[in-house]
Amino acid sequence: QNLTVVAAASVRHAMQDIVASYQQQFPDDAIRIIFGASGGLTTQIINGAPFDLFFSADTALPQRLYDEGLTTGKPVVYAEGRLVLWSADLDASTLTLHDLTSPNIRRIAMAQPRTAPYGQRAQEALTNLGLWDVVEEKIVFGENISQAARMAEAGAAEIGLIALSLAVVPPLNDQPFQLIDRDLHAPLTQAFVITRRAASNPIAHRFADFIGTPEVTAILRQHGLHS
Amino acid sequence: MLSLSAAEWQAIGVTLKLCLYSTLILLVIATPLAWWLAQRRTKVRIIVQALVALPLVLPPTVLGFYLLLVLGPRGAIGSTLESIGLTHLAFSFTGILVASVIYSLPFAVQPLQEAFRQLGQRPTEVAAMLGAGPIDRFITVILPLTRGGFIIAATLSFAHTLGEFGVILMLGGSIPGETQVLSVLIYDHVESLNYAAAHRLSLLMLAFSFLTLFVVYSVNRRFEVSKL
Amino acid sequence: MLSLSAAEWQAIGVTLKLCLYSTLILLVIATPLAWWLAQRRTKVRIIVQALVALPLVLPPTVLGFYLLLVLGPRGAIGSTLESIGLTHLAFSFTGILVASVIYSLPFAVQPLQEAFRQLGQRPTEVAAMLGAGPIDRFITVILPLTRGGFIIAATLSFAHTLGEFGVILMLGGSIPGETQVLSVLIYDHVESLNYAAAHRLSLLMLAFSFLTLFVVYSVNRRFEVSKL
Amino acid sequence: MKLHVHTHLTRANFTLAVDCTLPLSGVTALFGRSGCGKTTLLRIISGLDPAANSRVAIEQTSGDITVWQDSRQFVPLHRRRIGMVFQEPSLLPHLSVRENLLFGFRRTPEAERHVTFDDAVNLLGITELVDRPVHALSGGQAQRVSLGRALLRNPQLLLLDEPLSALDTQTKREIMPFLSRLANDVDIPIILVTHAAEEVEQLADRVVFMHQGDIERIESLADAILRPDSPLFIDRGAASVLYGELGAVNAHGLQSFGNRDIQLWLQPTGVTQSPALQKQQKTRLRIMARDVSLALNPIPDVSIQNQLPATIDRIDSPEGGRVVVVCHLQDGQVILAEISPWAKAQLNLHVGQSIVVLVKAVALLN
Amino acid sequence: MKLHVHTHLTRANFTLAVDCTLPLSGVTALFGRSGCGKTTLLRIISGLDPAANSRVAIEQTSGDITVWQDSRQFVPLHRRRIGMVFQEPSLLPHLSVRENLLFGFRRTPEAERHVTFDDAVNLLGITELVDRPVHALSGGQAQRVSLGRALLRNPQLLLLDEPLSALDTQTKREIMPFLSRLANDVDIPIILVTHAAEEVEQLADRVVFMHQGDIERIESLADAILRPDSPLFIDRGAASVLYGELGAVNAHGLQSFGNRDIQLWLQPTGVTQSPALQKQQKTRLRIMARDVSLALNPIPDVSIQNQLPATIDRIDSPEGGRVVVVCHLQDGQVILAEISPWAKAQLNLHVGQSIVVLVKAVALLN
Ligand SMILES: Nc1ncnc2c1ncn2[C@@H]1O[C@H](COP(=O)(O)OP(=O)(O)OP(=O)(O)O)[C@@H](O)[C@H]1O
Ligand SMILES: Nc1ncnc2c1ncn2[C@@H]1O[C@H](COP(=O)(O)OP(=O)(O)OP(=O)(O)O)[C@@H](O)[C@H]1O
Ligand code: MOO
Ligand SMILES: [Mg+2]
Ligand SMILES: [Mg+2]
Repeated sequence: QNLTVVAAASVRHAMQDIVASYQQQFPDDAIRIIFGASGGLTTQIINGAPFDLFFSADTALPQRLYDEGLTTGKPVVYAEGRLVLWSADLDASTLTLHDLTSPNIRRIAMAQPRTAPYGQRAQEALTNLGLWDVVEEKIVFGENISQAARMAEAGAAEIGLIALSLAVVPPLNDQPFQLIDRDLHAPLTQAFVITRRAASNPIAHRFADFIGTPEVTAILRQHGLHS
Repeated sequence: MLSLSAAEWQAIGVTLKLCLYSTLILLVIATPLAWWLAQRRTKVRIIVQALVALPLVLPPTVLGFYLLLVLGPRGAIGSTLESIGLTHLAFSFTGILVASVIYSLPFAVQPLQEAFRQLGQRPTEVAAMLGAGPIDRFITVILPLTRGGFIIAATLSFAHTLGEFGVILMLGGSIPGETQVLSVLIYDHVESLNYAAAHRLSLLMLAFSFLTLFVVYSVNRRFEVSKL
Repeated sequence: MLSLSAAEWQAIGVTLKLCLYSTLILLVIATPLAWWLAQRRTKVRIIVQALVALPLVLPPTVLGFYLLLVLGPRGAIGSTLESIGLTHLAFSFTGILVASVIYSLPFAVQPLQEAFRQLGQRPTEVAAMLGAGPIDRFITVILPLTRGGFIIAATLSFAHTLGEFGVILMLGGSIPGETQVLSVLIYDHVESLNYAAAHRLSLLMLAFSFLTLFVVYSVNRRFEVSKL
Repeated sequence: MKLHVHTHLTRANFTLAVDCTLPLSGVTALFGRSGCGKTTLLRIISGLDPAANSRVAIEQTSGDITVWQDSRQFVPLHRRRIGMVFQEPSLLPHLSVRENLLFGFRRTPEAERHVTFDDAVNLLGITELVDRPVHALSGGQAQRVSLGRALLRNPQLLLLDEPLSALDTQTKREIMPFLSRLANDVDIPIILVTHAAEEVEQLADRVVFMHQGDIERIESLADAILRPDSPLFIDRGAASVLYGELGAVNAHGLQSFGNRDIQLWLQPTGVTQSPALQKQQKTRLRIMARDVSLALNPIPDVSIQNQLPATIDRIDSPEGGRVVVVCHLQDGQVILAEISPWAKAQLNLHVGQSIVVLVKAVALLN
Repeated sequence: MKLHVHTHLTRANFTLAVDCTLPLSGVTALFGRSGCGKTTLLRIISGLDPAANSRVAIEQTSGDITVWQDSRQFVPLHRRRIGMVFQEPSLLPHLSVRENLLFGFRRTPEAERHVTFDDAVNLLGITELVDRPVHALSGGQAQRVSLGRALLRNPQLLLLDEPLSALDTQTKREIMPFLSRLANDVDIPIILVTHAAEEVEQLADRVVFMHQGDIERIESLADAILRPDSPLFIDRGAASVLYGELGAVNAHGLQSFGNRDIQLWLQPTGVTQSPALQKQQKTRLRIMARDVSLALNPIPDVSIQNQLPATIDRIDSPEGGRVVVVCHLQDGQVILAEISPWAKAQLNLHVGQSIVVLVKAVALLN
């Protein structure tokens, strides 16, 4: 028997390290990881996808699966993301959200609020600062947070409002970033669920248990996913 | 049921503009290219023909990414544009238009090329002997006789641009009123599990497309040339 | 540079299989369909022709979504399959094959339809008078004379299946060795900002496609029929 | 063998209404003005235009009837063993000349392959063309290949739509005897559409005259040639027809023709010697007015042996400077002579005058 | 007007080597066997096949030369004002008959529109076809529309590649005089490819004989007709040619021909009355052997006015039962007569014998 873990693209690097670490402890457990957009993965699970564990980029989607009775239990929060300002050309660490109004900044990349939690939170932060209406027309949207990161990385957008988890790994980690105050938006909590089909899969439960260990917490923190 | 939000109306506008423009541009570009390719095959022509089909081979998002690299401010084309005082093409309507054109080029070129090849020399010869110059010939003889090819090229290009969102998403940044097209909106609805909205927009798009295609094909039938 | 990972080799295998199968299936399905559509146009034919083009109009992911709804365990087709003891088609190779076929159908049908229409009656009449039955005629006369259309249909279908990932991603779930194709891998590499890997795979795919197309077009040239 | 065709086909400005039985032996010429429906009729016979309400059936000599088409059945074209040459060049463009020629041959049962590849190629003078692609042929070459292809199908019925129209006289002369042999010796009936009177004269056993979608009449070649108003000879001026019986061939190789009152000698030809004609009591000759001269008295010592006393009934002077003199022979039959106005003046010809008509033997039956 | 053509074109099995100057007035017939290069030559003249190393130029009567093609220039086809009828039916399939007809007309300067739509349509008998789509035409109808389209272009040069091949005799007879008028009265030179000797006789002012890619000779129609071995008349049996001078037309409408020793009377035709021939000292007549009879003595009171004393040189008996008698006239010229073997026996003909040859006037120059 083996385990199929699906995870939001935004936790890709952390999840790869977590699985590697898990396999050191349980080398006989065959695990494969598939990454995708949280929404898409949710749709797939609803429609019978053979996935055992789902690590979402938010809590709403796992909650929805739970509500539909497709999970073995309630969603479990495993991480909290943070937003950062990141730029390929500017020193983002010296900038604040208010600087986004500067005419030097022609384009701001962020995730699409309609689909991505990071996009929603970024919009909340900007709205709370009263900046949303001012900068809205400069904003370009990525379908997900990694696309937004790519836009910034390519220099096409002068600055990006992206996930901390992306700013700390290559190729973005050679540029400084500015953390966004977590009080400016609702928390970016991320939860996972065990799907119903994995109810009797011992590996699924073993892996779920492993998520709570300090090792994993360390890995997550390393990747900017403070929990 | 079809009460649409402002964003959706805006997206419809952008989408139609994008599809029309790119179809037109494609026909303008593809016609001479296909004509040239339809001549006696040489190695150069075969290479170009193979190159034309390549945009198809890359996943659209990836193609969009590469286009972003090239058309963005740091890319070869984008930086050249900037240096002559223009703006680069990322996140602009022009940018996604360029992208759509590149992406749909094979659908326009190949049917036209085959139509021209099938046409043969005789009608052109006849028209020339009857006093028609090159442009005259093209309009009065070649165009009507290869209309089937043009219809296919146009409908495939149009439909494909309508449905494409990967390239546009990456390069366009989904800016409402500028680069946010209907397909992106539908995609968003699906991603955010807002299925009702997705169904509504999909249905709208399918109905519109079906009607358009139905009208185009019906009109085309009326002008169809009987073959021996 | 081209040392590939096991996952990549696996994806190459799945991709080639998918492209070959879907191209073959497309040609088999599209040929009679296009033949039927190429006959004297009636309202029914125009409707079918417009329907054939519709898969293009939806964004691939959205199309994949609807296919998932239909082919998955809860869908009309999927549940029927399950009820007769088979497995539903979502997240299986068969599923993405079905999806690719549907998605690329217009690229196969339309060029063939035009090729058949351009062919006219005479060659078939001649062959029949010379004693060739329907299948014989198809193989010895229609096929060679519409080869251009077949080549276009096949190359567009192949290339399009090669590049498509939206439908496959949604319906297939990117399961290694089963539904994870190269385009999904490249997309994945780009998503994880692993550009080096993305570039490498993209280049590989482009080179392979270019070579394939070059060979196909070169061979096609040799058999090309001169038109008057 | 006989061919029954019944059809009623209506087009915007054209109606083809045919209900006839054609004897299918030798060559049947289909003759008629452009647009009268010849090609359409061939297409119905062949099954290419399976017009509704049509019946096409072949009656074998044994009396067996093979129905090709009626309201209940339709034999597919490829089962009919028909060879067809289309009016437009219709070679298969993706095949070489050789492959075109062999296309039907290969699909013919071996036992039926009477005409071989070499036969056809030699006959049609296309030996050097066999390895060419068909687009590298001239118009006449393409037509010959088309014909060869139809012949090599070794069909049970050959439908030829103006197969010789693009050929030069010499090539035609080489091909025509072969077609004739094919029809008469190999027994492949031929229906031939042509506008050329010479082709009809040299090939046909009977002629079907079509006019605006109708079959006006079906006649044996002899009858067709002999009718004074035959559309076949519309460009050859006036003609007259004499009735008589064919006699034996004399020591000098000439055959007698006539009755109690008149006698002519003519060069025997295939037609005059055909068993059918021999048996007939009465037969007819066609004499072009321009091959007839007039004399006041019989002329001795001249190579024109056919000299018949006659009486002038009328003298016409159509335009063009020629005079047509209408006379009757001793048995009352009418003969026309075309002479110059000067001759008329010199001989002082007038109605009621007794004269002698001189007919060059060579003009008879041709 | 003259046409200079120089070309050397090589294909796998065919070489066209032409270097000639064609007088461009009236009708020039291009005559030659299938595959000899007629179509190819027309295509080079028209510019459709812009073969390398070719030179095509028009020399106006004024001496001005318009170069259509040489190593340095190439006048595009649509600027040449050439009317062309292709050998294959080549109507534009997306246009109606009317639109096909008017395609070139509309592109012709108004001042040049000598042939009008109604002219062409009436002449060609296609009034009822003008509103049809072209696929609803029969073969001959399509050919007529093609011809009409070329005429309506009102070109400076008409190139016709077998334009009448699919037409019935009557239609041909209606069209030919028009072409003749076009060439001679409206002054549109015509180059006409044809395999039909009658078309050449009735239309052509000169004949270009081609053979395997070469121009063998360019002759006036008179010369072409008169050559005993002319390829034009390969199917009409032996013939002889007489030299002489054309005289005046007498009161009876006949024209004299001959010299001191011999005199014949013939029906005047366009050819005999052409100013060119009138000026010529010597001209020639062609006489088919089968139009010549023999008599032992001059015959009075006969409508055959041309009676010339002659002496038998030779008596040939070719196959087919006919006898050809070779005689010489008083001035030494040779004339052939075709008679029956019986006549030969009856007249007891032998070499050296003095006889009289009878020539029906109608046989002359036709
Ligand atoms: N594309 C080609 N390639 C090679 N040879 C060719 C090509 N077209 C024609 N030929 C050859 O060139 C020669 C001349 O052809 P052309 O068409 O000029 O003949 P033509 O005199 O018009 O004959 P026809 O009376 O049969 O139409 C022929 O022997 C023909 O086979
Ligand atoms: N598809 C069509 N639709 C309408 N009328 C047609 C069609 N095809 C032919 N006709 C008409 O039918 C008549 C008969 O045509 P057909 O081709 O049988 O003539 P044909 O006797 O072969 O003449 P030709 O000697 O010119 O080839 C013509 O008047 C023609 O105009
Ligand atoms: O699951 Mo996402 O791609 O981080 O929205
Ligand atoms: Mg016809
Ligand atoms: Mg020719």
